[in-house]
Amino acid sequence: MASKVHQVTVWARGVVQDKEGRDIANGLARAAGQEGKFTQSFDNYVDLPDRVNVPLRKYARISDEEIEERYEYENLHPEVVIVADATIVKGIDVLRGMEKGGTLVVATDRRPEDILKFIPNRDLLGKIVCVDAKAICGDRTVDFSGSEGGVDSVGIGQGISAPILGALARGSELVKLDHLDAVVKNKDALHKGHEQAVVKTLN
Amino acid sequence: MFKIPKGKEVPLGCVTPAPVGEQPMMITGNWREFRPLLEPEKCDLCMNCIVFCPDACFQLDDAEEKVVLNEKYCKGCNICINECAPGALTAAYELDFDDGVVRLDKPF
Amino acid sequence: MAKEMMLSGCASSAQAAKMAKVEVISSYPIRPYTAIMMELSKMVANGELDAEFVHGEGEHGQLSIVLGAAAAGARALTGSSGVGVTYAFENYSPIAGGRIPLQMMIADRALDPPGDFGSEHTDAMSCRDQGWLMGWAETPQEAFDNCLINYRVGEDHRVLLPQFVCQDGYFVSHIPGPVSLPEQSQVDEFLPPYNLPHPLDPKRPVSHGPQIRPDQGTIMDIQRAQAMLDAPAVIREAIDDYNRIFGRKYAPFVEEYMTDDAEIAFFLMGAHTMTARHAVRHLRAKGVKIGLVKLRFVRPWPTEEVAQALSKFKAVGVVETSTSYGGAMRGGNLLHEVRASLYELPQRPLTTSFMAGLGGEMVSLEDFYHMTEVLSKAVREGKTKKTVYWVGFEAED
Amino acid sequence: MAAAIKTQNLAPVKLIRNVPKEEYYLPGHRTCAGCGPALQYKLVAKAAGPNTIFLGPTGCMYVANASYLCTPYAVPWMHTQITNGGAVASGIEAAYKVLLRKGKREGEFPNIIVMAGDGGSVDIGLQAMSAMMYRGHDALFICYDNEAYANTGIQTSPTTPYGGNTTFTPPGSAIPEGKTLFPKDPPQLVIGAHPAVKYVATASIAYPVDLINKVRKALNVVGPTFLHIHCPCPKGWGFDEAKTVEVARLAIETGMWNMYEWDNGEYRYQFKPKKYKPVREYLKLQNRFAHLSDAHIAKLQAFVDAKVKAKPVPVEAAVPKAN
Repeated sequence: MASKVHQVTVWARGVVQDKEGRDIANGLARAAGQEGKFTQSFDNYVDLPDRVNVPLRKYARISDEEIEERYEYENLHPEVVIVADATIVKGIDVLRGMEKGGTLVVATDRRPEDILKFIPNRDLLGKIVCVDAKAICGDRTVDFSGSEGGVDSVGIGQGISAPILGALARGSELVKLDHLDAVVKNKDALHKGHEQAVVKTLN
Repeated sequence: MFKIPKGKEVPLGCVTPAPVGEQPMMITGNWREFRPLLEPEKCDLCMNCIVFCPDACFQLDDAEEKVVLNEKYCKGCNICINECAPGALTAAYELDFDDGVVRLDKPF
Repeated sequence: MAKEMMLSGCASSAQAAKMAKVEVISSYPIRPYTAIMMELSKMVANGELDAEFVHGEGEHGQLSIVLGAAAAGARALTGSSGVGVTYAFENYSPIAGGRIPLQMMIADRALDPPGDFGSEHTDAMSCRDQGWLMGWAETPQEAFDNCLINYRVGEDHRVLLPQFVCQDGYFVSHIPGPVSLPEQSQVDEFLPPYNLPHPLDPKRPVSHGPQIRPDQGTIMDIQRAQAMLDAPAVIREAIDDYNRIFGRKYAPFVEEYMTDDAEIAFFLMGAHTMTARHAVRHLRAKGVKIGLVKLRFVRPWPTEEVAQALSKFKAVGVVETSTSYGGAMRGGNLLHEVRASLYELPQRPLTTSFMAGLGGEMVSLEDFYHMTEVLSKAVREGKTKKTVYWVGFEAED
Repeated sequence: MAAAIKTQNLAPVKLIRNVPKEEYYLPGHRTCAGCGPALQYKLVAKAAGPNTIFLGPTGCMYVANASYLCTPYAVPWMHTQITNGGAVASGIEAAYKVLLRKGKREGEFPNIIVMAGDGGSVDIGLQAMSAMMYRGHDALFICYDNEAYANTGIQTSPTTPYGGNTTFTPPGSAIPEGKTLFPKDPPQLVIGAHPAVKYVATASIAYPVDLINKVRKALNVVGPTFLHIHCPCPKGWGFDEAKTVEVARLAIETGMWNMYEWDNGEYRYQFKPKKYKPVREYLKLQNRFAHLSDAHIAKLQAFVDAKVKAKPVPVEAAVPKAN
């Protein structure tokens, strides 16, 4: 039996957050790789080509052993869900497929309670992390070089993905801040996101 | 002979019936970060919002006295706000409203 | 009363299309199929045939035009040869997948390089896996008949598939043979009017061909696969009706000639079957126990009929007029399918492939006698020396 | 032989409040928020009305509209390959001619409209489009121009402006301006060589009443017609999706886009500014031009200056009119 593959799903807005969403998945996978984990990160193929504002999914997977089923379309059972634009929680069941006790990270200026009221299946959550990423570094880098399997020529974590990754490190054991620090470009925003994240434990 | 799993069906030759009024299998209201909000007293029925909406989300009501937004499909591009001649439309953050978006399992 | 005429395959095909009352025709010139369109354009010009004749801007355009026409609800016909067939390739899958049952007549021709206008089956055979019905005619008469039979089968709502109706370029397409032209009333009895279940009509709006998810792709493939599974029964019905109405004696899939007590047999399709028939007859007169099996449909491939027909022989020579460079048999395409058909049999005949008639080279009686020697030797020795013989070009047998 | 079957006379619209209310391009499609091509589709469908068949060569207006078994078309629609919109339209037109003639289909001859992107019209689709026009089929071919292959992730097309940054023409140290070529001119391609074509026009989503009237004029003509419609693309051009119409308007005000009709040999211009704004004002709204130096902008300005000053060729002299 292969060891557990930890699935992380990122929800972001098409085009305006396509690269930032991908940066979150790539940044997480690359940072986890720094501590010797087996990782992969990929775009949801069916969500592409992405259109301005469309909700789209980026995926990361982390495992202690080699990931055997690499060629899949979706993360069916995410244990961490990251929402790069908070309004997505209103229109999508972002926790779909999550087992009880999962973590939700939301980029928002609202409090965890204000977000939870939009999530009918919130009892699945063990933890919610909110971070006002836009206030820390709200830039949304739009660049197509890394899309469709291309090689990103800008670098990871220049904009809003940096504070979101910092918040993730506060709310999850899957990745450590030090390792993110080695990967993310905007280190100041990364650390601010880590510091300013509001973590609320549920259940 | 073959067993087609639910949710994977495709009609013969991939020919589908034309939708009537709207395409309810592709609800796009959840694309919206900011919704256009109308101040009716400022509206002079210039019709720009109706004509310039790429998603045909604005219509006149039956009495043809005011414009009505179809929130189920509005993607929040806000062209309407940019084009509104009397400035009767403003952008309102979607999380400030409890309703107005159809919640979906998947993006489509 | 039926009318007897001497017609080339091109001319007989055009006559069949006229009697099928095709409504939209798209043309583009390439030898040797061109005369089909020359004949049809005359019929349209002089009012014999009420159809729209559209000059395509190339074979890709031709197929696109008839796709639009057939999707709108008109019986449509096009045709081509050689590199024209392959230039249109993009369209074959969308037409079959969209279940638009139009017809394409192919007078086959070798592919380039360089320009060789001789007959070869490779052009159409390269397109055989797209979900089209496909078969070859041996004579101008069979070319005529196959047009009507294929329209009937392809347009049947249990099938709804487009049709490659093929004939050997020059040999069948250009050399006149006797053709019995039936009465229009006979054709009308056999072939009902075109009735697409989902035409483009503003009174009944539909969308043709929206995108699907990758996990729905298999379903589209299954639809085409199912149509091919359902087609044989429809073909049998159509052939029975055809034989009854027109007084012919076609077998639906494989025709046997002098196979009673035969030990060896040729397996082939199209024009060269005729020469092979005469070779078999002469060889029989000399006491050689030889027969012939002719294939009428390459798609759907009649697996059981082929297995049943060939199982009784000790050795079978598959006469190939197509190429499959680097394929499992290093020869043509037919032997792959013949061997696959025989695989489940407890007793399999020896099989070998004769590459013959490529690039349009003629295949003579002598060639068939030579092939017979190879097969007889294989029977004597209990094995074939080679899987593939390039007839006339082997340094030693 | 075939009698003209079309008798329709779609009336022009005077004011924006007379724009027909009925929608035939419905809400519920996966085009970008603020999509220019989607807006023109909506307006064209309104103008054409219910007796219409749309053909959708591959491109955004196929893939984004007809995603995952959902389509927004209330009238018949068919996907065509990116290569062959004009040819499939020709076949449909031929079918309707014969079906109506034989009494197998009843009613008015339908409006047959090909909705092709710039790639599907003047690049890979050029041969089929030109043949449809040459043969004189009664169909309207629309090139909705968003100046790139947008559906595949913004690659250069023949109508991408000089200096455009696309994923196939990225600016770099060796090629600082990105796209080095100047664009094809689709309406002039059509006007210059197709005697059967009687009506060609350019239009823009910035002027919807004008667009609707040009569509109706084109559909009232028996024979092939062509519209070239400017449709800004927020994703491909890199501007705020609320500004789609504003960018379209600015294109006309700077001379980057010219509005005219060619009606049986005669040119008529619309919305021609008395004084053109500098192209820089148009460029600065769009990320695809962010890398351009002053020298590049001057080169583009010179191209635009020459274009807006040029007198149209008296086409009657060059191409004889067909009957």
